[in-house]
Amino acid sequence: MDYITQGFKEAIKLLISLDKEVFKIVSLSILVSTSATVFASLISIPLGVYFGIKRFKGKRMFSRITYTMMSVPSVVVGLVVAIILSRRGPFGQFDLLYTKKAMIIAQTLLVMPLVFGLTYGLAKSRGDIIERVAFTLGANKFHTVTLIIRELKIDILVNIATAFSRAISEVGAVMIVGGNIKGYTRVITTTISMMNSMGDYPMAIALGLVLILISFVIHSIIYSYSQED
Amino acid sequence: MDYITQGFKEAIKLLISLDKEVFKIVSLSILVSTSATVFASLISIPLGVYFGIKRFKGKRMFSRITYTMMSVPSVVVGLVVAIILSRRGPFGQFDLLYTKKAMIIAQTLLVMPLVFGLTYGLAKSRGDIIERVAFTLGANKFHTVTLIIRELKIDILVNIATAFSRAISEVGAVMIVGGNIKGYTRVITTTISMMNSMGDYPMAIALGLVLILISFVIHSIIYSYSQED
Amino acid sequence: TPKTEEPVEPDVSKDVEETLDTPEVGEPTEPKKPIILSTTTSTQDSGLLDYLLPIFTEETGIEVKVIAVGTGKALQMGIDGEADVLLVHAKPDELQFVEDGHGTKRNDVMYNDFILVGPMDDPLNLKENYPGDILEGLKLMKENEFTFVSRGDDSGTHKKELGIWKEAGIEPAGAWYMDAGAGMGDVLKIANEKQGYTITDRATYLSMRDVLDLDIVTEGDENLLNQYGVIPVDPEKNDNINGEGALEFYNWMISDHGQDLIGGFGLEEYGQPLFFPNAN
Amino acid sequence: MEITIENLERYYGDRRVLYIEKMEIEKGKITAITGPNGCGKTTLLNIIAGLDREFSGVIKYDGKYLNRETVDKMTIVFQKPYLFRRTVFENIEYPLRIRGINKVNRKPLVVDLAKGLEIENLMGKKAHLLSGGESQKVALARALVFKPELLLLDEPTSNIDPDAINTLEREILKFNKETECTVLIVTHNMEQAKRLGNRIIELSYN
Amino acid sequence: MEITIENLERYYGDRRVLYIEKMEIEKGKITAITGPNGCGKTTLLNIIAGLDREFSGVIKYDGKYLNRETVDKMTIVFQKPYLFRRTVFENIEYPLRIRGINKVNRKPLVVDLAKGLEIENLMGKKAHLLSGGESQKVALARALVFKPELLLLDEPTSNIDPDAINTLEREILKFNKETECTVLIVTHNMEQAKRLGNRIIELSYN
Ligand SMILES: Nc1ncnc2c1ncn2[C@@H]1O[C@H](COP(=O)(O)OP(=O)(O)OP(=O)(O)O)[C@@H](O)[C@H]1O
Ligand SMILES: Nc1ncnc2c1ncn2[C@@H]1O[C@H](COP(=O)(O)OP(=O)(O)OP(=O)(O)O)[C@@H](O)[C@H]1O
Ligand SMILES: [Mg+2]
Ligand SMILES: [Mg+2]
Repeated sequence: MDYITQGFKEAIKLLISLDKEVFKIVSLSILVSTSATVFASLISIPLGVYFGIKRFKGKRMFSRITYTMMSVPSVVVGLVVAIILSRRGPFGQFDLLYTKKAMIIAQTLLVMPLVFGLTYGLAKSRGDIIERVAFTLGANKFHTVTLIIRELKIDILVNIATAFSRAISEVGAVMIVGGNIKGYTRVITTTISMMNSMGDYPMAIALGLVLILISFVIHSIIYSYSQED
Repeated sequence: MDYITQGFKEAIKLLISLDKEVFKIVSLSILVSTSATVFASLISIPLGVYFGIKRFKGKRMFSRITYTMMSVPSVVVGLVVAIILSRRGPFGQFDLLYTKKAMIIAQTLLVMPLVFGLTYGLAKSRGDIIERVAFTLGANKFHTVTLIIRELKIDILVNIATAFSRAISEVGAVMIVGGNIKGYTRVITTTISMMNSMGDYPMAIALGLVLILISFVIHSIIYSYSQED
Repeated sequence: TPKTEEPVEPDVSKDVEETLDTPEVGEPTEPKKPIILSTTTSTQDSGLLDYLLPIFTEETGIEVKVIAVGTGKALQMGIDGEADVLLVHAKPDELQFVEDGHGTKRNDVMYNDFILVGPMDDPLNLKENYPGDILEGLKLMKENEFTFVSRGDDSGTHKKELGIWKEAGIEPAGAWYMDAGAGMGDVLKIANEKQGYTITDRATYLSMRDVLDLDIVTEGDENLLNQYGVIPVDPEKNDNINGEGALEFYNWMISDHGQDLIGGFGLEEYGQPLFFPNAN
Repeated sequence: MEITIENLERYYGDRRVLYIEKMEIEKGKITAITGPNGCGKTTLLNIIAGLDREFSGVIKYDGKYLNRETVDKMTIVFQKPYLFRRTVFENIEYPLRIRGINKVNRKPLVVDLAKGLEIENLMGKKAHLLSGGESQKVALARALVFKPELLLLDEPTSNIDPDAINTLEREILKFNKETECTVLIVTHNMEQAKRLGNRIIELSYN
Repeated sequence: MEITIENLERYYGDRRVLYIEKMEIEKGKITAITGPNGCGKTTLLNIIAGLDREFSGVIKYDGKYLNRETVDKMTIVFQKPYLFRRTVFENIEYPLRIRGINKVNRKPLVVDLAKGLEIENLMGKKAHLLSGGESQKVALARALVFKPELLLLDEPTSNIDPDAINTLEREILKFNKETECTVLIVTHNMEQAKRLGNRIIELSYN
């Protein structure tokens, strides 16, 4: 039980000490998850809106598959990316496995369906009326998609925050493709999971708290931005 | 690369063979995640609606914390539950650690904030008008909450599906509190992660596909139900 | 293959007074309270436990729940009273564990051996120059600053590896020394991708050989032997500990019968034993 | 129910959108409110209904401040009605159901009202798919069914066809007479204000 | 734009909500459509606007089937207008912006129109917070600004106050005259239909 209080104390110590190694781990976590979220959003948001408002045959089936893909386990994504990037795999010559780039690729693939699915669902339920209005005012597909993104800005921002949180808190994919190599690919969650298997509970909880804090800051930024509206 | 095709083949074989051990693993996964989702939903949906429509001081702060809690990493939840249920912990006498019950408890705690947050956000953005109408018709708090749940039924169902998917695809919490004990607490994701460390890729991918299939079935059921409306 | 003696004839007189009516082989008994065995991933991943435990359960009526973790965590679980019995490999720590009163006693059970594996083309030519001398190999590694992947997870294997570096008089550090903080299988895969060297237990390497482009470079050195011990956790720690079951497991593992079974494991699949029984 | 308003002010940001120094709404009478777009009519109705509490000033209902009982006895029909995603019957029945009136007794009340407003043919339809005018009629029915003592109507016939307007006005008058309910109706139609109102109040910009 | 309709049918489930054997809408004229609630007026307008394609029958625009160019040249003002979550100015300017008209040229067009409809005072406000009548005026302005050749209006003055109705009608007439735009207006107000319509079509239930 006192692990938890001890964890709090350690967390505060960690944050104050600005220990170089911890700093490296935390900043790598942020770097990897931010890059992945940005790449995934750039691709998935316009596509999600586009397919959300588009009427086409088999849209029901498409919806089901979309929602299913949102929950592909991170270990599976990690595994597939690892196989593709490994020396024996098709992209073996780039020597990407167990690097930061591999982690960004894996997390991008992990959150792409999430961002797509969330945007798709949003556009499907609330984009319809906007699309109708845009259509009657003479907007083409491109205008319509950008209009809907602007109109649903707040909800889309919340979705992006959700994706970021998913990325930074997942361990399966980064562990498999990153390998938790000290100084290279060690991020918060892989450290937590290592600390846990080493029985160092207070440190694991401390890092967990740091992670929650990062999430909180991101949500606060987005939330205060959305309040301006 | 052919791991992936091999994985497909293995997956089909697995599903056809109805191997007793695999069957046990899959059914335990479903049991644990379904129970957790049901418990979490029973608690979090009414509360989420209630707080979503309630006006109170500090609601902004409350929102930020809520959204943050939605993304608490599963390893942290697992760790905290493990500490509390451990023999030395406050609930030690019940001997719950490394049992199915512990896994259900951990996953319930993991998805409770998720269901709460999703319902809260939904009620906040779309429950307002319903609450106003209910208020003017003389509804009390209880009537209002049940009315909103009924009106937003479809979206709430989708949220429940999301929570189930999160539960069944996470590995951090079940690994720590369940321990991946063969025949007792071994579920799909802990098996995948073990297979991956053992280098048994085709089997890991096969189980990943089984997991995706389960998610697909759940989403299809909910989707077809929501279409009746 | 490592140079090892035949499995030692166990001394029957040992521990007789503590052997609680060990049942005859094959005679099923009433189910008893299960025990929690905390052990290292290598015993689980090699398949040893899948092979041994069903036999143990059938013979004693005690079910065994295995929690496979690093040795560090396994010992911690013992200290916390979360496990009933431990099967681990970090002898100095184990002795300390018993001395501190966390365990009632400890006995050697078996050993396996570690090997140094590296790229197929063996860039340091260790296989040619030092096929049986790990210390010289590590010195060369350090001189050339050649990539070496370490478990770095406080596991028994990690502790063993650090012990060997110390023996060689080297402080391993620098960009060439990768601290992976991961399990054995993962570390082998990392070494494979980075085309570096690593120290691994033979069982894990053999079971993953097909997916790796790594070869055995050094083996058979005294320093590479890896001793496993069994320790029943002090039953006084809390009311939930199954002290009797733990003792029964302890005795079974070091009994002739248990030792024979251990010695026979892996013969069929790999043509060589993976663990060498040596209870005394 | 009698309503007295004093020094009522409502701001949105810096802009005062409503100011009423003094207003009395007589019990049991129909008061019509008119005024140009954006003068604050909807704002006033929302405030009286208890939906908007960010005003300053004093409003009293039968001499008392707003309380739970008052809320139970009054209702409002919005300018843009919101109907539940259920059948029209279930929509109209809802206020009775939450008041614990049992099923057998609910039905005749709903059916009677539907006859009066000539919407029997809509009863089985999903309410959220109705046309603009149909929705307004159903929203009115849902408000009348539990016999409130104060009825607030925000342009309730704006999308209704001329024949149906006659029907609705007749029903509103009948309801007012039978139950002695106080009615406050916002309308842009001066003819309608004159036909229905015992008194007409004209709001203007503040 | 001239519109010819033949054998138009629209079903919701089993129910036929609209049937028009033949109808011609004359080019450059204002046609008023009236009819009881639920007779299918909104349905008809949505179909002509190209928003609802699940009908059977033939509709031609200047003798041709609906195509991208036709869509660009017509617009509809909904019964319940939807305005973008931006300022009123940005709402009205939107159709010009997507047509690639540059900023300098857009402004006078928007300002002129706002003057005509007497909504200059609303220009800087957030459109989604406007009152019912204000929204309708802005929606009309947004429709007129790009000078469509076919204008479909679904009860555009239902929430507008009497003075403003005069203003709006005057502007609609002026617009029709100046641009020779074809106008189709649905209204429940027979007086308005007579004031505006070169021709009045009365729909009835099917
Ligand atoms: N949430 C809001 N934020 C800012 N301004 C608002 C908000 N709601 C209403 N307003 C403004 O307050 C004024 C009064 O609005 P209200 O809806 O009460 O007008 P109204 O008299 O009902 O008009 P109408 O006849 O058009 O329905 C309007 O100018 C409107 O733009
Ligand atoms: N999505 C829908 N599903 C089922 N029925 C519908 C749907 N939309 C409209 N209807 C029905 O079709 C009929 C015609 O509707 P429409 O909106 O065209 O009427 P309208 O003539 O515009 O009426 P109003 O004057 O009240 O606006 C109505 O009875 C309505 O209930
Ligand atoms: Mg109004
Ligand atoms: Mg209509």
